[in-house]
Amino acid sequence: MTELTRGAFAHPGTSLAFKTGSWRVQLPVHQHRPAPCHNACPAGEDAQAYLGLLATGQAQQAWETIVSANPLPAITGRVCHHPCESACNRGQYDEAVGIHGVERFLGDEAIRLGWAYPVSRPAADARKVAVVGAGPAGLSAAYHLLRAGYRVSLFDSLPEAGGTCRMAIPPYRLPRSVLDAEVGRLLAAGIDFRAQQQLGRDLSLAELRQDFGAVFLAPGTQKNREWSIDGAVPRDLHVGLDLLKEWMTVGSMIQATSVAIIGGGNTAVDMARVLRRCGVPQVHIITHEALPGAGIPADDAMRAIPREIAQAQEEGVIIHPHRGIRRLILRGERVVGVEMVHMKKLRRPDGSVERVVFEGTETVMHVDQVIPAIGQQVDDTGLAELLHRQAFFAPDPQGALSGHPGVFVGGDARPGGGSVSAAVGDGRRGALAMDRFLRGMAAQADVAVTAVGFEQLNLNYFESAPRGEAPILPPEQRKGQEEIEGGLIANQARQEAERCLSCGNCFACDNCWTLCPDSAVLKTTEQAADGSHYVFDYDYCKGCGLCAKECPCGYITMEDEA
Amino acid sequence: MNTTSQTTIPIADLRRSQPRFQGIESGHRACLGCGEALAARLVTEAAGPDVMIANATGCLEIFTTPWPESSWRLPWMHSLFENTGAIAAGMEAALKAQGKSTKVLAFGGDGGTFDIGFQALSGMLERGHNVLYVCYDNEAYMNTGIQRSSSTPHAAMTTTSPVGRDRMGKRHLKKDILSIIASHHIPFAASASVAYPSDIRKKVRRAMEIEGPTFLLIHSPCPLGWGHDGALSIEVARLAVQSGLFPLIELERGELIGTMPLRQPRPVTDYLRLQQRFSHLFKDDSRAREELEHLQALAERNIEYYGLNSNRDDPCDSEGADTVRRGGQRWG
Amino acid sequence: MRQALEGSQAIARAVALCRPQVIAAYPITPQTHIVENIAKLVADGKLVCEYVSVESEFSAASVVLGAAVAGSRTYTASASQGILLMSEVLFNIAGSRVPIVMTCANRAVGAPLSIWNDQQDSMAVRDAGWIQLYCADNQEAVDTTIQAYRIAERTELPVMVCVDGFTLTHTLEPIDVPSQQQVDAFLPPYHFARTLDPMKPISMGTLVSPDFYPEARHSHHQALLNAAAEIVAADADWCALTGRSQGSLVQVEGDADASVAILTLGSVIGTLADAREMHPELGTVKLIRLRAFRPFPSEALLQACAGVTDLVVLERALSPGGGGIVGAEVKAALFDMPNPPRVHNFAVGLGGRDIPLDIYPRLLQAVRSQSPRPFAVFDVELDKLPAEDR
Amino acid sequence: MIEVRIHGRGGQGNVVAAYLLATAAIDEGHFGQAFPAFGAERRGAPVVSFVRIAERALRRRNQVLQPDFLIVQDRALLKVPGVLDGLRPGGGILVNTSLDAATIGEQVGSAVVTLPATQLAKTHLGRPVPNTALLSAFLTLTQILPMDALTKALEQKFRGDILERNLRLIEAASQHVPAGHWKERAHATGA
Repeated sequence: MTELTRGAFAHPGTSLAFKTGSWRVQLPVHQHRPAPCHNACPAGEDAQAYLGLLATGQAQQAWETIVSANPLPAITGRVCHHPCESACNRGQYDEAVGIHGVERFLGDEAIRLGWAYPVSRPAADARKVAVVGAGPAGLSAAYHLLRAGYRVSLFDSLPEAGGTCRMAIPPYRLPRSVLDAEVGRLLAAGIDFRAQQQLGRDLSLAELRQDFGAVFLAPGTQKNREWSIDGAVPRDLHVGLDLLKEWMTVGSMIQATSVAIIGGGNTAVDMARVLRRCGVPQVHIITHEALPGAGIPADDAMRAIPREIAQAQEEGVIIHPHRGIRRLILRGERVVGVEMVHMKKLRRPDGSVERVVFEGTETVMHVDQVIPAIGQQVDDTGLAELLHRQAFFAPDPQGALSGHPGVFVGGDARPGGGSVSAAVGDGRRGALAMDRFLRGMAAQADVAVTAVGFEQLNLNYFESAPRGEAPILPPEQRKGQEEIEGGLIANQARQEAERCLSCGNCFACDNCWTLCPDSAVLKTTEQAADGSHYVFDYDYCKGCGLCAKECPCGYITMEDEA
Repeated sequence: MNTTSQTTIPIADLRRSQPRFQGIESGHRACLGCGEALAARLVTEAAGPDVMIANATGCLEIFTTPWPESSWRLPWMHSLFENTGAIAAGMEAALKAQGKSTKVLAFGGDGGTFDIGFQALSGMLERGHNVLYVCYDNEAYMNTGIQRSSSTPHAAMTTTSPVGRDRMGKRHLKKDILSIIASHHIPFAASASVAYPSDIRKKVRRAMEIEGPTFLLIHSPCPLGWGHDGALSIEVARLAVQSGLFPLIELERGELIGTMPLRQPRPVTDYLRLQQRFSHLFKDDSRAREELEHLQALAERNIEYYGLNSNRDDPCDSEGADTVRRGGQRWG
Repeated sequence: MRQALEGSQAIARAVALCRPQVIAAYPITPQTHIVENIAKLVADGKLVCEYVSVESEFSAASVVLGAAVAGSRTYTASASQGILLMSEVLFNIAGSRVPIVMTCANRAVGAPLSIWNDQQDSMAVRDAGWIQLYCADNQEAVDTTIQAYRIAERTELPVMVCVDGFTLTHTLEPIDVPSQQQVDAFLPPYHFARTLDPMKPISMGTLVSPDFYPEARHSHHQALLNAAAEIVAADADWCALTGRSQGSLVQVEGDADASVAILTLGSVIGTLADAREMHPELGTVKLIRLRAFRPFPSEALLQACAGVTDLVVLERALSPGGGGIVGAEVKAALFDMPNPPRVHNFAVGLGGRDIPLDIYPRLLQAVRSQSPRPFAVFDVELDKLPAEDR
Repeated sequence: MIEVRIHGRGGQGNVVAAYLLATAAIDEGHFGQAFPAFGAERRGAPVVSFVRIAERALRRRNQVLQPDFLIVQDRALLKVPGVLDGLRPGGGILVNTSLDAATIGEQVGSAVVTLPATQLAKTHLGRPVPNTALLSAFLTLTQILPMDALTKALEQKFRGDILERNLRLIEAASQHVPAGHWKERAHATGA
């Protein structure tokens, strides 16, 4: 029997006997959801995660977090078109977090400080797998297979690994020293690299399938696509990618005074910039697409990286967007000009896109070279049985090639490829699928989880802060192979990391702990098992929802009581 | 997805080892999203354990101490509605007589402060007792079921300032209690808001360091009385500040020495719209429109009078900021 | 040693001897001289304490409540309207079971405005749950004030020491002021078991549901009943120390066998005692004084009334529309007697009306000439009233 | 028991006079009692106070309705209704006036002694406060207490120059009235 106290005084904290949790009709739960940068990354990097680590001074862990998805951050930090930044919620607040700068910083730091890839050498009796093509997709696949414990043999027709990164990306965007260092470190982590082994010449698919448990094919696109205007081609036609490769391997370049490059991708832009570097006075890019910018839908914009386009323009490249070539003006078999016409992609009512040419908009431009840069397709040497005369492979989303168990494909050799980071993602997904295949497990599709939207954040808790910008070489100094974009210094990288809004992830701001009127949020750095730093004490949580509303990161959601 | 929080140690142990002083325990019976419960928790947290509290009659008293339970982990006494200033004065006199340094806090709602307890409060301030008086301002008599007080804002609807054919809610203005308090020439008086916990903490700490009477007015939304979702308590409080209707200011000896600047004041309608007590102002009615304009004018007057609209650091940048930081660094 | 002291001055000295640490008061006639004298003692450094000059009686009571729970011995004093302004706090103090001593310099309650003595004020708060002790003279006021602290602190109940305003407070007479050593020997340092302390925090003044409220009330009632023993013990111990008894719960003087008795509270007893000596021809009369009114000393009253056939109960207050407050309570107590006396209940001396010596023969004449009336204002002059009010 | 009623005006020290007289008696080992007829009067209004002096404890607390002596602090008060009421037969009246007793006696028709107390006070104190001069005269007339008792009572209340002036004042006042003139009357009351 409760005995009345004199004057009805009460003892401290005795209200704990009253469990106000029984009032609750909704309960708060911690729900990790992907940040938009994560969902947007073709390589599958969780930028939010490594930004958080760097912001708390854990640079090496941050790098390890990157390489758990992408083993080539020093490369992708330079050459990726970083869709992560386009998706970044912070872009709607002030400016997107400079994720690529942080990625690059961490990649460079790893090289500078010799951080080891977090893999161990495979056991001598581990199963063997083969990867064909040592471009970003193949390197990524080899690395992830190594992580999974396989003995990996990586074949390439060239003497050095790197693929497109080495062959097609100019050094002013990706210095060879960085490429060599990162690729070298990766191979040294335990990959058996076999150079100058060309499929169909030095080895056959059948042998590979016989000698290895599974094969990952990342041959890239080595064959130029056919190009003509109404069947007409100049006699001295040079294709963009070939010129680029030549320039990068032997340093030679055609001579011209006015060049028209056809295409809107990275090859077109790189080609144009190299031509400028080689002293061509007038370099034009003619493209069906629009210049990227606000309000321009992604499927209408030039596929080249916007900052590269901008830099090209700074360097004097003239871009003619929404233009098509109507006619080549030939004198003899040499080109002396092109007739351009305005054109646009218009959306039909059914959603499909149609190219429309506008009559009466034709103009003529005098050029002495026309260089198509409209893309490549897969060279079917040694692969004919898989390609069936198609330009690209058609694997499933995990890279498995239907009808060919144990054969997986990724990188530029599949449709829709074309970026280094997408290739890295293909390699990772392919490696996972191969692992499951080798274990006799069914393939597992990626589960798409909606990212946290801007409106799910509480922006009242963030300060406006300008984005940290890396130094950039002025156009007049952009000569030769010197890298144009600098990197962030350590402080800048950390500040940039601190700008991350931590979408969908607890960053231990203490808001829920601070603002719960019922003290039903308990803080525990070590004890929370759900990725947060807090636990809800549901004995006392009344379910008011204040914590969810005031969580800056959208990490707390309210659910109906069961 | 986790639907339960897992810990490897018993949650009761975890509760005991929280890295903050817990003046008010869980298990109190405040409404969902109660601004006053939160404000009192923040104040006691910042004030620390060496305090003694005199608490006026009101929600805070009722919901924390239904005998035999108490949520308090501090020496606490409730006496009456209107004598809190005097009870605190007595406590302080006793502690002074005994040579003890324990600080006395007095807690009251706006009814117990602006209205019925004003005389005792004024006496306490005039006599210079070393007491921090905290008024949890929820702008009406909430404990008795939402009757208007002299703190109720103009045009707000309460059960004793209802809306009808001839009335648009409260006819009178909210009493400018802080100016009256400051006129006692006390060392420190300030307004604060639950939407800015660091600012509350800063002001409480400052008051704790002062030997003499200090006063803190904390805007504390009442979901029941204001008619908003409890989840929005902070949002509503924040908008009150950001619209200029509830300026956060600091006064020393009656002189304005600090304000929470507003870089981009929000229209008062952003604040009013969230609350049922102002819903009549959003009807298609010329008087409603006039009252909205009136409230906007009151906010603008505050902004002008206190110089709130400035390009100084915004609240997120300034000292006492409520900017979140990774790892709860704003509390560091 | 006897000293010529004004009542208020004597009470102030008695308070100072008890070493209060916090004093809060608001001036009101006829209490003013008490608090002025205390203020002077503080100003002169003869009493070291926190003297809080509050802005109202309401705050005076509140300050001493706050101070008492914070661990200090306290004192306040008031009268009349001041007591009523305090009344909400008085209930609160008692219900919280906090030991506080206050002096009520009894005064009529307006309207109409009267600054003069009667006991309407303390009677109006008799249900607040305080111990109420009524003093016959200023020596008793001194001794009772000191005893009150011991009673209050032992019982954890507040004590109101009622002293007739002006009649005692403003009268200079010889007073034996006890020594500090005597008081220190009698009254230990203040100790309140439920002192608020950050090291052992408790919550006072909680909300009590219907499940426990009757028990709380019962407990308070029982505490007051139990306090009777402490009142008796305090007076006995004080007498042992100083040689002066102030009458315990009920003071009786005169012939124990007298069949007529007059019952009063407060200072009017002295005038009746002198008058009784002057009128031996009117026969033996017993004078009964209720020193304690709360707790109501039923048992001692019944003993005092043994053999009495006519009991005159004099009131210094009344309950309009009801009658005598003391009379009604006395009658209720006598109900248990096998042969209860006839009770003649009069209000006298309202609003400072002088109570002359000849009231004694007039009262006795009234007792003999008439059967008891329920209640009357004794010295009312009806011809001063319009006809309908007579 | 001797009962004295003192009439004065607010601000003249009427209660002080009563307290001084009773204090002097108590300090001499007698029983004494002094109290005002309490009022809400302000400065200048007629006021009354009472003194009882006895050889045994005084318990009554009623007002003095039938005084043995009246002390009247200014002559104009004699015209105030009730001032002379209840004086016991053979009682004495001490009046502060510069007129002689015979002139006042015509007005009040009784045993009157007069004292120019205000004049004396102005001379010795520099202020027109007649109360201590009247007490001195009263003790000189009745001889119920030695003058020394008043001196001691004054010493409790005053210090320094003001005490010295008062002592000179009571000395001077005592010279103005016939010593022992009311002694018989005073002793007859049993004091």
